[in-house]
Amino acid sequence: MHISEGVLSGPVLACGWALAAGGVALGLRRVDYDRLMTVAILSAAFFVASLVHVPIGPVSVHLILNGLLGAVLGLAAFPAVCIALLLQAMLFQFGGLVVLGVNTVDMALPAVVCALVFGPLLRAGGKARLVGAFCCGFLAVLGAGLLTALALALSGEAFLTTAKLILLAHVPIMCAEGVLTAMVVGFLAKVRPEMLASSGLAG
Amino acid sequence: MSEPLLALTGVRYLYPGTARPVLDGVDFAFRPGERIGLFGPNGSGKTTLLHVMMGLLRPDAGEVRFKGALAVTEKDFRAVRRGIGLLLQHADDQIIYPTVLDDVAFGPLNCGLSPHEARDKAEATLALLGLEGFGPRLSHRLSGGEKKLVSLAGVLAMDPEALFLDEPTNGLDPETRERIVSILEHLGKPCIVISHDWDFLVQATDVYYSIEQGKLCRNPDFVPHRHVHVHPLGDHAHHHHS
Amino acid sequence: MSEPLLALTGVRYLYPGTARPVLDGVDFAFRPGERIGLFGPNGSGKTTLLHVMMGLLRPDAGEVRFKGALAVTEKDFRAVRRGIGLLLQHADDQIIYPTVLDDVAFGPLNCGLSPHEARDKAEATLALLGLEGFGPRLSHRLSGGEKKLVSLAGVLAMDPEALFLDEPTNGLDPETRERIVSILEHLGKPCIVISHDWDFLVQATDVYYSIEQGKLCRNPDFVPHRHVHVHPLGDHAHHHHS
Amino acid sequence: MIDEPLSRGPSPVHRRDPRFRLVACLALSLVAALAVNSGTPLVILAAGLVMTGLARLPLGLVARRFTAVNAFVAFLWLVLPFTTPGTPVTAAFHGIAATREGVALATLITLKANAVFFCVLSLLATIPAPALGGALRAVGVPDKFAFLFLFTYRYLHVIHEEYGRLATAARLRGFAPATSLHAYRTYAALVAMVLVRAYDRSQRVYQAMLLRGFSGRFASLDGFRAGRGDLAFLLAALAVAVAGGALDLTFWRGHV
Ligand SMILES: Nc1ncnc2c1ncn2[C@@H]1O[C@H](COP(=O)(O)OP(=O)(O)OP(=O)(O)O)[C@@H](O)[C@H]1O
Ligand SMILES: Nc1ncnc2c1ncn2[C@@H]1O[C@H](COP(=O)(O)OP(=O)(O)OP(=O)(O)O)[C@@H](O)[C@H]1O
Ligand SMILES: [Mg+2]
Ligand SMILES: [Mg+2]
Repeated sequence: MHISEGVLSGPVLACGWALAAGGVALGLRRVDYDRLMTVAILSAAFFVASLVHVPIGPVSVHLILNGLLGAVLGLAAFPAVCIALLLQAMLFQFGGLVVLGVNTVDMALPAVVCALVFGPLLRAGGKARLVGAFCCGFLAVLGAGLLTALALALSGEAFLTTAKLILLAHVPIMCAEGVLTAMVVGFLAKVRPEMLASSGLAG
Repeated sequence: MSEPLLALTGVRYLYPGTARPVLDGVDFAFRPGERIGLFGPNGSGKTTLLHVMMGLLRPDAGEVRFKGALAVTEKDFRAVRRGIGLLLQHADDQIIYPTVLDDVAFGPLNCGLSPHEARDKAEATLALLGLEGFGPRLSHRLSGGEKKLVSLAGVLAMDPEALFLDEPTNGLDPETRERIVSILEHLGKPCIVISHDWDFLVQATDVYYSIEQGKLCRNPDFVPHRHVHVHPLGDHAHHHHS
Repeated sequence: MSEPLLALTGVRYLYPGTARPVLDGVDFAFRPGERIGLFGPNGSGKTTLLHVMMGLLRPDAGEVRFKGALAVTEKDFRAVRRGIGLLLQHADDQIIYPTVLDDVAFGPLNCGLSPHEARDKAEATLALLGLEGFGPRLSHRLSGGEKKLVSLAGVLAMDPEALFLDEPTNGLDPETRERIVSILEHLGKPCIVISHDWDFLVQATDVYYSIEQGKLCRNPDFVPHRHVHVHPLGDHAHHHHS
Repeated sequence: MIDEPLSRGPSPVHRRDPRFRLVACLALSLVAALAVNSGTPLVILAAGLVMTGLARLPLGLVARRFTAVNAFVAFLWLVLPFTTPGTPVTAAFHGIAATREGVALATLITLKANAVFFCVLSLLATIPAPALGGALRAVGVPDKFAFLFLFTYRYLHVIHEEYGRLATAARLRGFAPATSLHAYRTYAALVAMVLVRAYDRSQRVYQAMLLRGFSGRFASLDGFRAGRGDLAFLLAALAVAVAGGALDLTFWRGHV
């Protein structure tokens, strides 16, 4: 879910940068140099996981997984997302440096908020964890869609329809992400529960 | 002579972005009953050859035929992959599910078995390899040797007619190696085995090939050859064969 | 007898959450000049032993001494890690920077060398291993054998007095293996080498140990022993040693 | 494998100091992105095209990336001309008509998006990632962020290959993509496995760092040395940016 360069207005871009800088700074403060490698390698893993294409009916979409990212990395999701987007700009020229701020906030902010709200559920186990994880996956994508739409709408009335269409297109993705996030969290809880509970990383 | 299970004619393969083809005009027929050993230096193209045969890489020229039928599309190769099981070099790459039972049942489920049948199949296969009771264990807590056996179980659960094994004994101790040799012997399936480990190759296979300058060569100098080693005599450290 | 570089007394180690200790009363002294081969089945605790010696795992009971001084805290073990270089099993885990030069310079920089000195040191070490000109290359574009050599360069750049090598030849072809043997011979440093590869172990080490039921045993049956193999005679497939 | 064919090459653009390329890219894209008239992005687009030409990038690849970026732009063309209020330029169809303002807005966005695209392509994508890490620090990005970037890039390849092997293993065992519970469970298992292995790897890598004397700080080799050519390049790029900005300002004044 990217907004490409050239669409957003100056104030929206500036706002995005300010929020992103704040989030990244906060996230970095949570990561000391001893944990840096863990965050780096997990960021790389999320980057790779987001390249996975999953069929939804007749179309195939790539995953976003920002809800899961928040659940595992907590506040460190901010720098992780920012770096992933920078790498995408560099490797594939998706988006550029100017919209980096807005795009970072769009993806990372809902992830972090979901992690804060549903974190306790994720660590609870059983049905609660399943529900919490589904909500993380579903709502983080919904949040990202809403923020994207908001950024567009604030940039000009003309984008209102575009914003609505983008949001609509993401509804099936939200469901798929919710289901997948619930399943992945289930696996992680079985295999490496410390990844969900690592309070040093989580928000 | 029996019809080849898998045959290559004039196969050429070049990794995108590289200059020299790794395989360049490979002709080869793999017949039921054959046990083939494939050796040669790192990077000579052994793994590439197996991957082309399984349709994981598509040749730039030449044909792959499975039981006489041309294999071109992903769908054609799905049939190949049901007929032939490929064991990858690293067991870690082959174990997808967090528990052993789920993992071994994965192939049967893909073949269309019901969950119940798939579970039975998985349990039977584990028992065949002497891994009774491994079902509920977490796959990442297994030792290297156990992982290898579990990944082999995953392959065998699909009842392949033949096996391709890519360095199956790498990093394994002699005991697990012996176990794999005896499992292969017991199964008696035709196979192609890549290995740098001569002791193993001699036990598990009868015919030897290597890849030289992109061509597959039936080892021209093949002469059983006596070779004197000096080694320390350890408790587990070596085994004798004739 | 010279003072041991590293000594263990009564070391016991149990992975948290498991029932049986992997090491249980290990006594061991590693003296300058020794070249030790460590072998034994998968999961017998070889890697664990090296990790305890380097302070990556802390023993539940017993002592580790480096040059006679007790090593307990992280700070004590920093000295151990400067004195002894451990080459891990997987080169990818050991090469942390995206370019070779940065990676090899990482150790020297941590030892307090200036950026300029560290660069010189890294370049000299690469040259020593025959890797001139590798500095600017991207780590992820190296072949398996090159990765192994680069990770060895990273260890050697810290000028360790001794080397611990965990399965250094795993998956390497005989040529790269020979190269590692000759590098080790040229360096002439005391070492402990874990390997399942007897040919390599015999070339690189003189004394053999294995771990049995949590105890380290000097291999009692150590007798150089003639052993007749039959193998096919390949072009690359084997090498002779006496 | 994630390849970066754009980052290699002997061209004059590739030879420029990465720090200067980064700054030039930032300045040019910023001016283009903030422009309110279409002259400014046109100037930057021209500059971007010139640099793309100088960088001698593989044409097929440039075309593919160009198409990808313009897919979103094309989507905007389907919507914007009809949703922007203003003077209709086409006959109304079911009460919907394209407006002149809408077409102008879509044109402006097209120019801006492509101007930034060619700047990123020629100036940012031509920097090898390891050098970009250094360049980021040089322009004042916190060290921690730069190292995080470097290590993410380093392990991106390792993990991507690891994922590739897992996906291959799934295919070998007869897996076919589908919208089914079994398929989703498999995708989830693949993703979970990639994450678990990444986490385990990070523990091993951290041990490897300790073994090499790491004590909580990264130092690094000093890297860049700028020459006269680099300086000239930076000045030229900044001049274009300033010219573009000035053009935009005059336009703005004219309208206020
Ligand atoms: N994905 C790839 N992209 C480019 N080149 C590759 C790729 N994979 C392998 N190669 C190259 O192709 C050649 C053959 O590789 P292959 O893995 O088939 O060798 P191998 O005989 O199996 O070696 P090993 O004994 O090390 O397993 C090597 O030179 C290798 O560097
Ligand atoms: N992190 C861990 N947690 C729990 N158990 C572990 C862990 N790491 C290793 N073990 C167990 O400890 C035992 C010894 O492992 P170790 O890796 O030292 O064996 P090894 O002799 O090096 O084997 P290999 O030849 O396969 O490398 C094994 O049974 C292994 O399953
Ligand atoms: Mg291979
Ligand atoms: Mg080991």
